[in-house]
Amino acid sequence: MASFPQNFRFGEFVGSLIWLIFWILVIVTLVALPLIFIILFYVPLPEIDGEVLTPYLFLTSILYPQSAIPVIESFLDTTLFKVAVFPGFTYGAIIAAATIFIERKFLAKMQLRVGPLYAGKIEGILQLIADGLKLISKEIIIPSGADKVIFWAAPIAYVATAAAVVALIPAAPGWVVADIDVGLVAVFAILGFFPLIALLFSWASNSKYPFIGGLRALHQMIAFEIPFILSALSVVVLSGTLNLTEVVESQIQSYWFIFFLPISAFVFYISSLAELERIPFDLPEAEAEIVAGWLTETSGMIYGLLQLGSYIKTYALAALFVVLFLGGWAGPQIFPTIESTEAMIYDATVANAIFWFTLKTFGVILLMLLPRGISPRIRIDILLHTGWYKLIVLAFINMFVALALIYGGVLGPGGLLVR
Amino acid sequence: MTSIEEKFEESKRLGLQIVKESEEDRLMTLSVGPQHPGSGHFRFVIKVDGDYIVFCDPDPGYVHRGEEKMCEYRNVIQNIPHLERPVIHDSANINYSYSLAIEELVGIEVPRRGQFIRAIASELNRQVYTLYWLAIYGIFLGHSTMFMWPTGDRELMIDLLEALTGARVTHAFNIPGGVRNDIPEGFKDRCLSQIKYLQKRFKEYEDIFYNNPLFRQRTEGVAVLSKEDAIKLGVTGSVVRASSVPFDVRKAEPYDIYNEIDFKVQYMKTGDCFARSYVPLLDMQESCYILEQLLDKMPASGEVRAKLQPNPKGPPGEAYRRVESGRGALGYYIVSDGTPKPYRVKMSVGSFRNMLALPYLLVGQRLADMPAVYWSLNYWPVEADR
Amino acid sequence: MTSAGGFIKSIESGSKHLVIKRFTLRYPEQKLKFVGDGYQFDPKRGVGIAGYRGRHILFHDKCTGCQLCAIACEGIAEAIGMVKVGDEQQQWKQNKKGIMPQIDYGKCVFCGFCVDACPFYALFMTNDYELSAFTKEHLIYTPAQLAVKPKYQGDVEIVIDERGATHG
Amino acid sequence: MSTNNNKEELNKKGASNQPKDSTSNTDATSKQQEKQPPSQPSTQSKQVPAKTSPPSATPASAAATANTASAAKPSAAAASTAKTQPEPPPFEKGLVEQIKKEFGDLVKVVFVRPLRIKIQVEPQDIVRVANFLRDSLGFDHAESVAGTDYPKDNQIEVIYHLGSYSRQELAPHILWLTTRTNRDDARLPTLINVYKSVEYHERECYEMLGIYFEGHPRNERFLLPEDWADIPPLRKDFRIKGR
Repeated sequence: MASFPQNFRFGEFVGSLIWLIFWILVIVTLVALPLIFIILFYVPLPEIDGEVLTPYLFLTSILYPQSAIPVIESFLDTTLFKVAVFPGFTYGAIIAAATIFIERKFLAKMQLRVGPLYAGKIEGILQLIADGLKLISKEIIIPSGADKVIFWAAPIAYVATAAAVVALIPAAPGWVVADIDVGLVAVFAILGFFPLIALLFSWASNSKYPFIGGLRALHQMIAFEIPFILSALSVVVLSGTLNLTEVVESQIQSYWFIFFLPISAFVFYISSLAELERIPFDLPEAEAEIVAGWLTETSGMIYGLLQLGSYIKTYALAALFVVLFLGGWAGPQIFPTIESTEAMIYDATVANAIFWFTLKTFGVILLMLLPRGISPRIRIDILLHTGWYKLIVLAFINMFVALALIYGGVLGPGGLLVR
Repeated sequence: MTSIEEKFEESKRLGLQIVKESEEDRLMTLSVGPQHPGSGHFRFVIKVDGDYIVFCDPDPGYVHRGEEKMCEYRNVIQNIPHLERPVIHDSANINYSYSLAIEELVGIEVPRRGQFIRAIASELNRQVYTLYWLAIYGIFLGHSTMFMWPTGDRELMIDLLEALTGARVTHAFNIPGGVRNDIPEGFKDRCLSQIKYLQKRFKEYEDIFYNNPLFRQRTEGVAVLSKEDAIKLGVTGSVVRASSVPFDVRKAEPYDIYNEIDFKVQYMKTGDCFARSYVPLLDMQESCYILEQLLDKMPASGEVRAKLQPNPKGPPGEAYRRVESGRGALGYYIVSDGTPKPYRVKMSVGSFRNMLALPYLLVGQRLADMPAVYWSLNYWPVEADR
Repeated sequence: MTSAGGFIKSIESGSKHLVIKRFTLRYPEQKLKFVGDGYQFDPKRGVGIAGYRGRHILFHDKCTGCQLCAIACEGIAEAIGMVKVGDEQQQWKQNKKGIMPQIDYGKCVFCGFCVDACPFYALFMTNDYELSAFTKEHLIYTPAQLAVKPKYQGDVEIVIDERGATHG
Repeated sequence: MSTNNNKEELNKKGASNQPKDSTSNTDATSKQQEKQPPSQPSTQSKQVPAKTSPPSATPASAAATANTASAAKPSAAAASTAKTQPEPPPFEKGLVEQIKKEFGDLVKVVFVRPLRIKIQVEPQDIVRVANFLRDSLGFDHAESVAGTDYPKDNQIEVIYHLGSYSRQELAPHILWLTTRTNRDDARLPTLINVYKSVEYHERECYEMLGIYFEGHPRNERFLLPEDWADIPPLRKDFRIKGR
């Protein structure tokens, strides 16, 4: 409502502002500051370069920025940073947001229209923020008879699961949240949760269309999980490891696996489209038949969270494609190394790795966006037929190629093409 | 508590009511419309057994506005603006047969140039309607590009009609006695260049939509309407032409100028969803040739509108005239009792006739085929309700 | 193989459009040009003159207050009502009663039959279509408002060239 | 009707969607006239047979007919038209003679115009006549079913506009099969067993004019709201409010 209330008075408005400031000051001085000091008293302060990081030292870095570098470096090493910022959630969310914007502009260009235009001066670049604000401010409607706990929990679980996949993706040498030896298996294990969440949510909505959508999601997942895993298995055969970082390193030692396993890459690409429920495989959300599928009863930020989750998932699967087939962060060195005696955050190798990784990921994401512009939705029987008959056979063909490469001595330890 | 009988005994003892599971309980009833994204102003109740539709009951009438009753209260000219409301995309055609019937009753003849302009407006409107229909067929199958392209190209035709008639959709242009106004300057060249562009675009549509293997998979062999069934159900327009009945009112009963125009009736043999969706495109291509001929053969000057009283009235009588609209034969049955107001007006519209085929085609199909089958019937809910 | 060919063709067709100029008319910044000044009618010849059917324009010096436009509108939209115009001093010699049409654009369907009905060249239509108002009362145009010639300037038209159609 | 049929079929043979009639489909004419269509997508230029009247002349001549056939009221127009008619085209005359030969005086030919024939029968004969029209003459579908209320005669006229897809030379023709019923107790036998295509038209006619079609499986609401409690709206004594 843009209009002022009838009895609006400027004096009261200023008075309420002053009242607000007063309460903030009271709370800060009486509650927040004592709490901080209590925490500082008990918690041991981090020790950086032989110096204890006291609040005094921390504040001096405002005057002497040079002294802040070790602090930042030590922060970059923490797991918290990895989880929350760089290879973790924030990085994924930013790429997801960029994906949404790129998708809208890309599709608009293909369809001879303009796309978002007015939010933000330049070509509607702030449209996403506007959409987010709109979704946050909307009322969340829960259907009567819905299972409230699951209905609230499912969107959060969806985002969390999507972020958990991101945690396993190495974005640069050493830059991975969880560098575990069974990384690939863990990825597929986590991906297996998504249809379950969809099914739970659709059941909890207590409505017919979501129910059909949830069941379709389950069908789709079962039909495509097997070719998905099989196509990744041939990568494991070539690299000899399940650790994603080592998969990338083995590609750096020889060549990108997409040259040896093009069919597997194709199967992986198709299966990940199905996993992401993108057109032409968006049967669980087919709006012409089952309104919006399992998203029918969502409203407000519940819908926003589910969308955010699905776009983070898009990033995760695109990044997985890059790691498995496109050599991860490998690429020619374009960032100059700066020789300096002083402490520096900038590391040319890492910057290069991040650059190439992001570039390749965006390339794959664009490839995943392309089918939305050119194909209609396919039917569920064709989908199941594709998954069970065609893709599994294709995946097996390329696995035999991979085995032949290993036993023929072309790849693998001491192979012909291993540098 | 092993057998079902024991369970019944137990429940009787406890006073519970137990209902045996019947075949009906396996079915899930879905109400498609009127607030469903895939229905329009229309509702049909379907029951699904697993993924298969086993029951379909159309329930139109959500946009019924009693056009036929309204006609009895207004005189001949005043009926025109409200009669074109059912299909605002095809308003030239829906007024065309009305004008023909009134002309037959009143006994006037349209000047030759007027007949040409009337046919031009009608053909342009057919393009507008069919492009819109095609756009919605695209989005029903999840093809958003196919929604945007025809919608954009439809704008070209709408601009032409705007220059010709003065309104974007509800033209009120084809009236008894001819047309409202002559064509504006430079219309012919503009029309020819835009038709040429549109013909180029049809190839793009075929590339991205009709020849797309996914679209073919979804529509080929789906919901086949055999020739015998099509005749028996009395469907019309592109639906009956897709079932190898080459019936087109423009050819069968040429009205106005159409017997001087050389064109072919486009039809297909298969009768499946693909044929029903492809015949309108063929029709549009044919319509482009018709437009070129019309523009070519049109006399350079002359009257466009027969002199007509403001309240035209003829002797008592009855007339039934039909034209080929975007959705098939569109007929008006008008009874006149000698007063300026018609005694009875009955519209026989293609959508209403094609709706009869919906239950026959939908039963036995998969749920995912529902939008493909439904919209392939060239059904416009507002027109069917009238 | 045919299906693969179909895919390749559709991808080619889709990606070809990434470099074609957009078709969208950016409405508030761009406006379409129209043919002529709007729909007019020549009662002598009994035929209209092509033009856009937008807001009406009323020529006070020609209107005789004959009510034919209101009668024509009666069964269509009932948007035209005849109202008294001006005070006692202001007399038109052709319009003794001093009544002229007042049009309610909340009801008007822009069919233009009132223009066809006017035998005195007094009521025409113009290119103005931007008639939105905040209240229903503002949609009722008095004869004085109808006499104002609207300012409408279209600046773009559809351009068709080798690479497609666009508004420019 | 549709629903019942469909379910039965489904039980019988699964996912088939062939509508079935008890009294279906043996028209010899359709087989003679049926051309083998070329492969799809294909085109065919269809010629209107020369023996029908040139259609370009239709509006003028029809209008002339209407002029000469002027009578006081439409109900009476019927009787006088047939007499004052100019010579009808031979093809239509042939059709009419075939009907006359079969039924004699049971069928009253109201008028014969180029491309339009109107015949009137009594309600009890309509199914027989319709069967003959379908099987022997080749009028294989109904384009519309219109009802007109004549309060002066206390009658309602129902008109079946019959057309043909299967006979090429019949394509431009519309045969108006009419019958009249009493206005107070409007009952007519349904033609649904002869023409499948009248199903929804008759339903509409039932609710708009209040004619009960005996034998029609669903004489129910169709277009009007479910809570419609007034008289059928297309009867002349139903007035729109304020007019």
